[in-house]
Amino acid sequence: MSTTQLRKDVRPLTIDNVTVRFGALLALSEVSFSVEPGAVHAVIGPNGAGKSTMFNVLSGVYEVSEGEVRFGDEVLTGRKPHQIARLGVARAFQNIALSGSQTVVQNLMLGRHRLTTAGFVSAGLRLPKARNEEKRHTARVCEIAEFLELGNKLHVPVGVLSYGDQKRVEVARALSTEPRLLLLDEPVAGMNAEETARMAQTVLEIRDALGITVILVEHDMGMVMGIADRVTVLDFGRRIADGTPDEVQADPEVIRAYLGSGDETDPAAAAAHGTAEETP
Amino acid sequence: MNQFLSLLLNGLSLGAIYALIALGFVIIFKASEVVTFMQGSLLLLGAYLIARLSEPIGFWAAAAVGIVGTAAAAVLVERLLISRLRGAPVISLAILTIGVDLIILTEITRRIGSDILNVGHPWGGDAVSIGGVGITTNRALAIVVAGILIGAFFIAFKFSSWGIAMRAAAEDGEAAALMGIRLGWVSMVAWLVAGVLAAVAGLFATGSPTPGVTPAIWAVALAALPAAILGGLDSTGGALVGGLIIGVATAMAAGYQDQIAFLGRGFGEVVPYVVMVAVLLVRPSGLFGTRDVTRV
Amino acid sequence: MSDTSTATRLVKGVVLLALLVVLLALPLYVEEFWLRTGFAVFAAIIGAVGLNLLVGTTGQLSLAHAFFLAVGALTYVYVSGDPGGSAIEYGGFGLPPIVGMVAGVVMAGLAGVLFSPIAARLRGIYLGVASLGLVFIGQHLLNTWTSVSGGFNGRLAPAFDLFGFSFGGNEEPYLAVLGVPFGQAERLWYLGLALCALACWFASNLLRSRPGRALQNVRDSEVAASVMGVNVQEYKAKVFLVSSMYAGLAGVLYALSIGSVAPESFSLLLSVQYLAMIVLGGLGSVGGAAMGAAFVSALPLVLQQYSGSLPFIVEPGQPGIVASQAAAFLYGGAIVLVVMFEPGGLAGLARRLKRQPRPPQESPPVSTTSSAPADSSSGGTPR
Amino acid sequence: MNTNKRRAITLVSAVLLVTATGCSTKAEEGGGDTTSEDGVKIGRGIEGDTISLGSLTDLTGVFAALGADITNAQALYWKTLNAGDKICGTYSVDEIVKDHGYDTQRGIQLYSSFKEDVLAIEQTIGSPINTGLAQQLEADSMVNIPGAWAQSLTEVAENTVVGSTYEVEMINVLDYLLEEGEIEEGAKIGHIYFEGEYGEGGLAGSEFFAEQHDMEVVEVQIQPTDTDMTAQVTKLESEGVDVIAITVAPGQTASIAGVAAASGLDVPIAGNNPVYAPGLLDTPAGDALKANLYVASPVAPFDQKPEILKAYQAEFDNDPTLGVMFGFAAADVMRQILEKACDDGDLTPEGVLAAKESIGTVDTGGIAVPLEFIVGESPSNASYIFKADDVPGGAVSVSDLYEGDDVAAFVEGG
Repeated sequence: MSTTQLRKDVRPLTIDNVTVRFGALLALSEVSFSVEPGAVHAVIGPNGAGKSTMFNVLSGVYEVSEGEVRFGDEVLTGRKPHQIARLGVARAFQNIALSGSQTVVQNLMLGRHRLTTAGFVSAGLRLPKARNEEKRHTARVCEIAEFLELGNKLHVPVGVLSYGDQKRVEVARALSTEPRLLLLDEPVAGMNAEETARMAQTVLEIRDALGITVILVEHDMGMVMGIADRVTVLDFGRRIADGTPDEVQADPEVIRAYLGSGDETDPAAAAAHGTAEETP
Repeated sequence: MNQFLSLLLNGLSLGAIYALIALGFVIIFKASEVVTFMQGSLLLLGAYLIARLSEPIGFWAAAAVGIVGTAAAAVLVERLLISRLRGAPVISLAILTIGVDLIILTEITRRIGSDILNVGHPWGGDAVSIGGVGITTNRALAIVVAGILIGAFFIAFKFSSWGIAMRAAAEDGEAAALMGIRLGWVSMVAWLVAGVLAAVAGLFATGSPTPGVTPAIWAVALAALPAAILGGLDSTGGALVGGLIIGVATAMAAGYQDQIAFLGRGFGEVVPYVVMVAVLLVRPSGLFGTRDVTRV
Repeated sequence: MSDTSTATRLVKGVVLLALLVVLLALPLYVEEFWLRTGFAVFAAIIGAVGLNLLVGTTGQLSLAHAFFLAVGALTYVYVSGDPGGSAIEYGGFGLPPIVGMVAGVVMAGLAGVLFSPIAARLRGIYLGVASLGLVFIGQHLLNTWTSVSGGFNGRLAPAFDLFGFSFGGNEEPYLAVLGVPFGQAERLWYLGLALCALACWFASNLLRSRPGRALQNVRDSEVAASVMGVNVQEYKAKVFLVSSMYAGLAGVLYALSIGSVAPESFSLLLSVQYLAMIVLGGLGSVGGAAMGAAFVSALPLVLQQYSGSLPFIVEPGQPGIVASQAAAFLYGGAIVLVVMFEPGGLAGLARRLKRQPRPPQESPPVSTTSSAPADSSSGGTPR
Repeated sequence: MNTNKRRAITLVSAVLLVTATGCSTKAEEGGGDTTSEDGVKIGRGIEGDTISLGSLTDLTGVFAALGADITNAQALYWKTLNAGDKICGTYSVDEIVKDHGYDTQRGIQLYSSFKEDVLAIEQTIGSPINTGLAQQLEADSMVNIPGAWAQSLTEVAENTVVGSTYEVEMINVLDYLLEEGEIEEGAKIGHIYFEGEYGEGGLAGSEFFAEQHDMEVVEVQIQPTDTDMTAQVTKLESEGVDVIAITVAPGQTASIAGVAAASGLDVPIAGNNPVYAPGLLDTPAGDALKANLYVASPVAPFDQKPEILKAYQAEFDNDPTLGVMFGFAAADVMRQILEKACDDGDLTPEGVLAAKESIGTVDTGGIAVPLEFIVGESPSNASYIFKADDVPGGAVSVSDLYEGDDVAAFVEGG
């Protein structure tokens, strides 16, 4: 199964001393860790720990107050989201951010944006260049959809798909950008056990088939510990642990963070993540 | 100097009327995330009811009925239309209010026809002198009443359970709902208050020195929209400041037309928009509006 | 491509082709009034399709459309018109009308580009109201700048001609098809039809391709679009440009349709009418914009024409509801009903009649401007 | 799929073929002039013994008040005429009334909807619409009575302006005030005017008058939507004006009079034609209006023609403005032109145009000022001058037909 062959242009990701402030609120405080090329790397932590903020920093949505993120030699911090996307960093959103009225193929084709060039004029006039490009990339996108078991739903508007399918479209769209680094923001949140298992399998397959790095923010401990090569734990914006799943699970500070935060989480969120505190 | 003081006073009275309407915009926006374009027709409705009824039932009773009627109309719109569309795109809701506005405006215009309706103020066309500067009693009262109403609103906003609920809802609707705040109730009361404010604005916008109720007073609300925006669409204090700025700027531009003649005759009419665009260029969320942080 | 999509595409093609044939043959049968109304409708469709790209597809509320129409119309009359005027004198270059038409489109686009830095800074409703300002400021400008606009009453618009073939005025060369003399109204009909078809074709191509997908995702989630590599600011500016150019062309046709332009014609009301068109027709849909434009711009005229035989409408001068009021009630009411019950507009209705699956209303897009909380509990579940 | 496509193309071509070969109804249109039994040439707009007249009015837009009154009055006029003498003793008049709501595009469209069916137009409201129609009126030889009195309208041969131009009216009312001693040589005129031809025409009049009498004009421009005149009057007050000239709509008139009274600016207010409506007397500004407002008008106030007011009120229950008098006057002018054309034996559009040009001085029996239609000139130099008062119709004449001393000079100079 592990025929991992690393894509040649995949580089290590280094998060170096990153701090993010919103006014008086310290969302991330001097967080450092690094992600090895080709790893499945999970970032976990209780609600409000700063996981989503970290993803927003990685994809350029938030600016850092201090610190730096490097992808190989390229500095990601200070770039706009679309510039970071062009470097091969893709992201699947936790709250589904697809175009509900568009079909699966159309949503996936958005992922090809950085790889295609048709502009307003050539697209509007249906110039041969634009049509050929469209055809080529549609073919590739269909392959990706097939890979995520969406092959029979290509021309269905995303809005009518089941929640689980929509999450898969999210992942497929991120993959459609042919990324070197894939950020998955809670890919199994709200899924049942079977769907979760399928998604876990898919994540591993993605890494193995494409040879890219995957960073995962996830509440589902079972899944994280099952597939992650390495885990970084955040709490209140600080990095409290970093290591293999086994190391992290044994870390007393991690245990304290999880047990301590249990009754602080708001009831609705806790209900939705009943699995958050389970350790296998 | 006298001209300046007179224009200032006139501008403030106009600004007080704008502030009432702008406050309505802001309250509705905060409570139900709707940018309403129907304040103009609510204002017209209030003024129309008062003018039509003041002959048969007397001015004070007519004023009461007019205000209650307008508030009821606003609540009706909220209950029947807006409340059923929670979570719909902001643009759709804004366009919905344009549709409602069109219907009310057309009907009242049809009813008024070619007449100019007299509001029947007991103070009629009287004038008072404040510090040597003359102003019609109607406009002087507008400043006083608007001041009292806005003051009362701020107190209610700060201390009443509705005010607290509304601020919580504006902060984070979802969280507020989880804490047991009934968003529907908050929204309904907001529309009610906005209806009252619009009717009161209509009451004072139509009397002396303007001739009476014509469909044209609908346009008063159009000048209040930039007032709300430049103050910051989610800031109640901003509505007050914005209203006063627009009122004074408009009066000054009309009064000192010669000095700004290079901008073209009749520049006073576009002053609200020029001021608004200038403010937005520097502060995209208005003077006191909160910048929205992207959350993913 | 699946079989069903090929089949529906074929049906769609046949319907469109049949429609085109009917539209091509119509001048042989109907009277000048209807042809002129048709030309006005074509102009409105072009404008509405352009506005829909901006508002419906990209989610940028703009009330400034009347301003860009004015820029197009005024540029055309100034570039192609001759100096003239009695009470108020105005200038003009007197260049061939096709130059004026192109200039009108370009200038409107330019105006859009000039405004787009403001547009890019503002979000949602702030943009809507700021653009409202543009209408008022623009009208003031036109009224003041009388050497271009001819002042309050406006100025005459030069008739269109193309390489010696006149679309009005002298009606040369003389032309008759099957015994029907082709005068100004007939010729303008075809001009309008051709430009309108071209504009719709371009827009629907755009929507089905790379830039269109990017614009739709900008509407549904700005953040997601940018993370997918879309330069959001750039796309917003570009769609503003395209939308303004559409408005510019619509403005040129508007001038041709009236035969003159006056600043007053480009009021807030016109912007509101265009918004009504795209809402009624269906936000984001080219066909919908066309249907909405036909509905809104022809309704008052149709009601007026048949006011005698419609039971609820009285003849002008009688007490009751006259045609233009009835039209206002009808489209005000239609806006309310559409937003309440059929957010897809006429296009959505048509789709529903064809029994195609339609995304449920409460489904994603999750808008980033609404305050979606940052935990996953709300993912996918409607509020 | 290929067969499908081929089938579709065949179908469409078949439709195309049928359409093309099918005989077009439009091709048979003949038209052309004919001659009636009594030897009068007739053409467009006459069917049997009915003459159709068009009317492009505003019943739902900003000039709805004016439009409704004119339309009602004209309907009443033709109703009476049809029951009596008729035109030429033969023809009754049928109206095709279209409401454009002051929307220029709609107005132009509606013109094309009836231009093949009407002989002439008895009412077109809206300066931009009249401007936009100018070329078509010429092409169709369509005699037209605009509901406006701008100088530029007189330059189109088809237009039949019923009254003096705005310039002449303003000069007349100011001249009257000077003659009556209400103002003096060297006075300061404050002029509040609408943007557009109406306001600017009035302004040109007051400026000309000021030049002749060593006066100074302080000008303030406003827009029709602006109804609160406080800032404008405050400005005039601080300038110390001796008279306020106004070319505005009734709403602004009331505001101006009210604010002036409230701020103690007790000076005469001189306006021309559509500044006044009797309904203004019920507003708080009523007393101020009665005290200070003088209006020059192309038609007589109702106290000169009480029978018209009575007839109108028997038929309609609104508060009539002078639009009613104008409606009667315009209909009467149209009747006289049609009668002249009939006498000349040519009731075609061209014949009607020729009749309009050769008719000489038109006397409407004291409803409107005497008129003579010469292209490019004000049809009259005279105006009625009236004051607001609590009488039926809301106005009393203060002079007979009045022609200011400077008008002749203005007409020659302009």
